[in-house]
Amino acid sequence: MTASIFLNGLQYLGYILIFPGFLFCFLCGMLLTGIDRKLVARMQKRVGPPILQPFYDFFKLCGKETIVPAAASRTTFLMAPLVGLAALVVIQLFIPIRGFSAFSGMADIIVILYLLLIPALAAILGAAASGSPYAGVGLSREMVTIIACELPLVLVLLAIAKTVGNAMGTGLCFSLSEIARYQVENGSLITKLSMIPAAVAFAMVIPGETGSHPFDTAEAETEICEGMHAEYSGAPLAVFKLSHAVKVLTMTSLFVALFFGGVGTGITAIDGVIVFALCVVATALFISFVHAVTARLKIEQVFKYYWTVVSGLALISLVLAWYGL
Amino acid sequence: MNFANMTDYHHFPIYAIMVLFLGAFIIAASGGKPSKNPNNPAGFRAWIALIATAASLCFLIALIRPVMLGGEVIAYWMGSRGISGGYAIGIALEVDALSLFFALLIATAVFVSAVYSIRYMVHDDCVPQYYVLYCLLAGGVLGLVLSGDIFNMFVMVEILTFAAVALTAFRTKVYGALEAAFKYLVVGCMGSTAILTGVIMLYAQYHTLNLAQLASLIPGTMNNATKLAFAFLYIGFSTKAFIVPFHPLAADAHGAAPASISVLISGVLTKSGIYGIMRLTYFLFQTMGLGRMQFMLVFIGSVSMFVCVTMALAQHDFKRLLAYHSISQIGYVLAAYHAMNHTLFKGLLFLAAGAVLHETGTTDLGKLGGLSKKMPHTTVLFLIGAFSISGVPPFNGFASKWMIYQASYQKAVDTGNIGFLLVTVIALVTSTLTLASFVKVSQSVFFGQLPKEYENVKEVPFGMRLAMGILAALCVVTGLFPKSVTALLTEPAAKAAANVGSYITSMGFKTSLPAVEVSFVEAGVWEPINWLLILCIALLAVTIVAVAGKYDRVSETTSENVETKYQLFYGGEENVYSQVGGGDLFWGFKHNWRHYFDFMHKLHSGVVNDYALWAVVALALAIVYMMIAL
Amino acid sequence: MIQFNYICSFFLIVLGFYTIVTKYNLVKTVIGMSVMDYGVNLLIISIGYNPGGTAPIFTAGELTRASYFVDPIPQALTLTSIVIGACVTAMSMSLVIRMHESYGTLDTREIRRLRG
Amino acid sequence: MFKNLIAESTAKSPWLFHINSGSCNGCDIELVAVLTPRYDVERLGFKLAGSPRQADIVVVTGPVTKLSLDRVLRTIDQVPDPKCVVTMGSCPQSGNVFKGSYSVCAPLSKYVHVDVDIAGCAPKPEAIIDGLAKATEILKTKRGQM
Repeated sequence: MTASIFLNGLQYLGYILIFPGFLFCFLCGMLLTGIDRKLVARMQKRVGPPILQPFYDFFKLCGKETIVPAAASRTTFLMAPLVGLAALVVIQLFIPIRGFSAFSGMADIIVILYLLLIPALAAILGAAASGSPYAGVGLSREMVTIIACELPLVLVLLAIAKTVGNAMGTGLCFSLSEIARYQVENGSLITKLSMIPAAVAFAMVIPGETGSHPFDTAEAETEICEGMHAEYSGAPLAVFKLSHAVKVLTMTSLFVALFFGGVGTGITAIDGVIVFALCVVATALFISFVHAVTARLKIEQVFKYYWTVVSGLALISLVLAWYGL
Repeated sequence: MNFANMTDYHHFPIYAIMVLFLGAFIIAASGGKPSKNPNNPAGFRAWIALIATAASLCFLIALIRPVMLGGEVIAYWMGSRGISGGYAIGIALEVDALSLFFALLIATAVFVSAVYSIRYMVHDDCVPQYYVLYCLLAGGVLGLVLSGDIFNMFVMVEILTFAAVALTAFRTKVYGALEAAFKYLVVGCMGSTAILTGVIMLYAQYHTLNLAQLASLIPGTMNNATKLAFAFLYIGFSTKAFIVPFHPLAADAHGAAPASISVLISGVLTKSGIYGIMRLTYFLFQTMGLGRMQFMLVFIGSVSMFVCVTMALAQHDFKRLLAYHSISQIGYVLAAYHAMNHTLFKGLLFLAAGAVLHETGTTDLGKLGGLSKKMPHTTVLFLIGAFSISGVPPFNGFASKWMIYQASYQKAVDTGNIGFLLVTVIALVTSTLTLASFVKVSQSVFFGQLPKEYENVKEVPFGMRLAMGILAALCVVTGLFPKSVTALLTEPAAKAAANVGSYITSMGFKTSLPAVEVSFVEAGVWEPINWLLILCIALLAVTIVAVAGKYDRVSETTSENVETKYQLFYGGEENVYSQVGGGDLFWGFKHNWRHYFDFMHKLHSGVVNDYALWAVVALALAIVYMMIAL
Repeated sequence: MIQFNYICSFFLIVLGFYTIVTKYNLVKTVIGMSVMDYGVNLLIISIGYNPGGTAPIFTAGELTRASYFVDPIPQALTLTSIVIGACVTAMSMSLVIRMHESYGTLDTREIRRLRG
Repeated sequence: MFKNLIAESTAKSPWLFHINSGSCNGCDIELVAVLTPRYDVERLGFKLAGSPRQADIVVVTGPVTKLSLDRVLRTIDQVPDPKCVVTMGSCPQSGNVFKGSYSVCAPLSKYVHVDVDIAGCAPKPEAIIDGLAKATEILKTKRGQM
């Protein structure tokens, strides 16, 4: 009895620390970022950094000195990156990979929506705690970006809940694992007419959420000195960079889990690992593509874009879902 | 009357009310001479107020077992004059789960605020009189929610309006306090008149003032006069709840009143209005198309939510911003059972604002900054409140908002009403906007740079931190155990609201209304405890790695000038005081909405005539809606 | 003829509203509030009126089935309401005096420090 | 093991912070040219950082005018260790054509320890890359000594 509890505990600990927890997030997130940088470089006809470059950056930053400015609130300043990273990894635990999720039945899509706020909030509070006016401007922009992304994200998630609920006959379905199971059994959501605009909208939200071009106004390094991270150096900065990488992974795998959960050959092992990984990489490549071909927008343009174009797409999808298409 | 009879719990409601009025009387009778103790200018009177509020809270807690768990409805006839010839002759107190739910909230807020007041009011004069009004206000609100008599409700409304107006104007030197009190009085008086008109029109129809009897008589005898009465009553209680279009009054009153009173205005007064509206819609007028009424309430709730949250984003004053948020959250309350959490986190936030005001003497967002270094405990407590109100998991605001999203979307799907879908979207977006404005507050008050003049600011006294700590602890606990809280408090209250029949019969009247079974189905899943556990493990893992890797290593510096190294980076310039904060933090958002903000700014003109006009228009619209839609 | 009372009372209430909304003098606003109050009082007392009824004052023995009197409850309500109305007037006048001291005017259009 | 890893990574991921201390913009353009597709120093892991807190290598261009001296020194102070100071172009090394002017404080080495000088007016991109590569070596040794 005690042995089984112990083993169970060990299993969950393994989930948290190794797969799909920290180690997995660390490796895959970093790799995705590396691929992103490489692809952007190739699209600009450059050789580009090695794919392992984010790892080098991370370890270098770990070896640097950490400067806590005299004006900063020390505890908040140092704890913010850690909390953000932990919260992100926990979200990754909830995202089902082809029906498998480490902790299923603990959070639904609306909860995920709010859990996604925590890392951003941690970054914002850390920036605020640093006392730098650059960070102040940066956090203001980051918050506006969050508001901008929220509306389309909400509409998309409601549309998904309605579509899956319709198909399952329950009216509504908020549970992530239910959505994943539905897709495994009945094919991907993307095959539904109503979900196509939603998928496009969600794909447009990912760069905003992760702060990549053209929506990286919050950390515009050329105008506001890296914005929120202006005063961060050394290991805390490394943790922030890691968080960013994990966020890319989280958003892309959430996208895949929501829309492409049913793509595959039918063999669970292959689907679970290879197809899912391919989908995630493909999504990441799409984001890199957008990154490479666009220039940074102004913050009010970011807001306008999200609340008109992207929200419009999401709204179309919601309307279609409402009428059962 | 023997002692055993006196300790019967059926007497507890009247004890809970009377102990407060008695406290007010004793404090008033003891004269207005301030005591010599600089840390407590009211002397023993503060303790009397504290004991009175604590006793009141205890009486109500003792009622949880029979009323909440046992499902009993306590009917208490004053002077033992009950029903005669089928008509209620005496004045009754009537406590069902809904009343008790609100009463508990009120008593908790009043008690915590009393704890806070002792050290908070040290800078003021006339503090004994403050406690008189304080006890009157508390007693009035408690009387309102426990009353079973509609005219008594009106009297209690007047008492609490009076005490609230006087307390709003209490700091007469504060910028705009008199003006705020006067506006509140004028519009509040219009509201009271509306309530009285409604009451008397009901009396003319049914010749009774007892709530239960009215509830048993109204079904089936609905006519235009009762609809008119409902419109009057609804608008009257709306002015007390400050929902749109009465929100500017709340903003003015909160900004001017002492923080301990702001807590009562937002956590207690608005609840009394909400309670009145709920009693009306669910008990008295439950046969007049509940679906349409619910939709109207939810619609007005959403408008309140959105209008007030955007108004809050444009504010420059800490307390005024909180005031608008208070009303914005009242929108959620109207839509569902968010009331308890609202009282908790809103109280906490106002107390934090009061702490800032107490130490620095200002609540202007443009002047403050960097207080987290000087007031670390207040900062943490404020952040808990801010996270709660913004609906960040795992705090209590999230738990209740999350239920609201599920419920409203479920409702939209079940009824096919697109309006409810809109409500879900507005609620979700409002939540993010709330977060945004609290990011603004934390950036402009607690983080960022510390202005020179606040370098000697100290942490607030323990008594004030204790009061905030109680509320913060409640916020966290109710956030972590939403299911238990639902089972213990909100579910009985919700069932009571739907179950009019038992309310009427337990008072001794006959009714044809069947008993209703309410069941709660939740579409989503959320287990905060497990989530928190995982988060803690994850955080622990990260922290261990970080500490082991000398996360905050500071190497031997190679530069000669250590000071410059730890200065902020200003593009190479020497450090100057520069604080990003105040009203324009979210420029990117406001720029896109500039026409809306300009319009709203012009609309909230601050002229009392305009607000009175809004009240009249609202009354007219309510009458038209009742006449046409029902 | 009781209808005349009802019309009159609602006329008074509306007149009160009108005064509050259109008059920019604080004292006139207070007067408007009082007028509104009187309107409601008139309404209450009219509702309790029974044509031909006597005053509801009886000793224990006098009250019989045949007694015909006006409804006493609205009269009690009116008393309460009048007391409250007087308090409102007193309170608002005291506020008006303090405002006149600190603002130096009674014009509501100038007493708008709190807005937006 | 980690120490080695970190030292290796330090050499592979040097981030630059560029300070213009009154330069004629020639060197600045050349530095940016180094990042363009033709020379692409990003393949070596170089990146322009936005804030001195994130930088490893500080590149100073221009003759260090009197007004900018204070700013340059303060910014260099604010870079966390291990760090490398690189002067680029002849100006910060000798003052170049501005030498002797009342408002020029060059050479920079009078005030802080300079690790690498990249000579030229303006230096060729190849020279810049060479200089920066040398700086990364120095960075690695400095890291090893920490």
